[in-house]
Amino acid sequence: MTVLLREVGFDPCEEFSTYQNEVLGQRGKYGAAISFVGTMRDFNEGHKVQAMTLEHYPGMTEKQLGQICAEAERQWEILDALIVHRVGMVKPNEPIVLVAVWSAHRAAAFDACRFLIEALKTRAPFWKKEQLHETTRWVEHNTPVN
Amino acid sequence: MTVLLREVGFDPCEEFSTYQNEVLGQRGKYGAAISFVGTMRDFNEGHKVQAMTLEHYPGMTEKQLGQICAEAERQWEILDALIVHRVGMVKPNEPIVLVAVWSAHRAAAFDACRFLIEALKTRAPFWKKEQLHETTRWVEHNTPVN
Amino acid sequence: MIKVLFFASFRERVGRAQGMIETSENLTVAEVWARAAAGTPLPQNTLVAVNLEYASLDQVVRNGDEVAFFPPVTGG
Amino acid sequence: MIKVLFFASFRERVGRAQGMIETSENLTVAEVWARAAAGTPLPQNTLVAVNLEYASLDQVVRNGDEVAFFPPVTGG
Repeated sequence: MTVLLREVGFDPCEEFSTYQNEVLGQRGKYGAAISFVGTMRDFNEGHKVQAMTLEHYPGMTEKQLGQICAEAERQWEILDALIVHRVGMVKPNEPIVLVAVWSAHRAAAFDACRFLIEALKTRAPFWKKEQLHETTRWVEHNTPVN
Repeated sequence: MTVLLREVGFDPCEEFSTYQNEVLGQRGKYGAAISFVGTMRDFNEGHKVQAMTLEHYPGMTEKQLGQICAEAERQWEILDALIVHRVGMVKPNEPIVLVAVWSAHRAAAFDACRFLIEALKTRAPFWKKEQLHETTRWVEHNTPVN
Repeated sequence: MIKVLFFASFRERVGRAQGMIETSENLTVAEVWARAAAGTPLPQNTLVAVNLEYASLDQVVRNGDEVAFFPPVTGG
Repeated sequence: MIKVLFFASFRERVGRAQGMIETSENLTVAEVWARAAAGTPLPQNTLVAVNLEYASLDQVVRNGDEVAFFPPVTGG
């Protein structure tokens, strides 16, 4: 279970592959891998967004994400999970978050991956501030699950 | 919506990235991407598996997968989907299938991705024959959803 | 002419991958199996496709159709 | 000493990122806000963490604790 915060742009595919090849180390055991990639869109609540700053609470972020991972591990039969999250200034089309889960069978991986991203969005202390054409605004709440 | 059958090994990350960069063409529109990667395990029903041959029904495979994609598109608000499936001889740890779905919001992508892989497993005409130590056997049924 | 295909374990069981049936009458899928499978009994859990779409054993098949028999699918 | 942190829009609203409270008594989280927020009323939907764990406004805070106030989180 690994949580990484990235201050510069990251490539979700590269993170996924590198982790699977170098860290997972259980080759032949995982039958399923699910990954979620959240990408910055250039439009939100009716306005064109030019950039975004992701603030977080160093220390609490890692602690909360670690707890979320541990809960997923207790609840589902998964082999490993990786969370990578951007902080700092993000531009449209750049990835914000990767959540990847490996398991022997697919149901556990799907369920755990979905749990992880929903829990991250409600519990991990990140905040988005959007840069619009001439002004900035804090994003007030996340998009609901449905 | 794209369905690809691969007769040689493929890299799910590369397929995902290439498709996203070159084909998706709706940059800034997708906020979420879910991908499922099914990998060949080296163990099944109590036996070590050395290799596997994936047979399929050319023509029907593409038609069924195309219909499944169209159903997903009707049922959820998704922007695009990509299915890549191996055929021929597969070795342990090699990817068998990639199902990737892009959408504006994550719930649709999760639901559609899960629908696609479950529908693929019940409707797409693929069959696995396992090579054990000294014998071969047809896989008789897929692992259930749970 | 009706084209008949057998896949996976059915191909091995029947001993052939495909065959052709010449007929002037319309046949059900079950009758196609009886004529093409060289005495092999129809397995339980048989899946059938007529012209690349799933079909039932009592579906009527016409000249020019393609009928395929196979076991439960195991892809993904 | 109690360390107090404000994040995101709360930081801007209060006008500071952090402060220290010297106190010999135990305070509730709500009392910590009242002392540290320089007259800013406590916003609705305030989230609180004490020592990196979520806490309620009536939780009692002790010397050496770190108390953080922030709006609903919007990561992912």
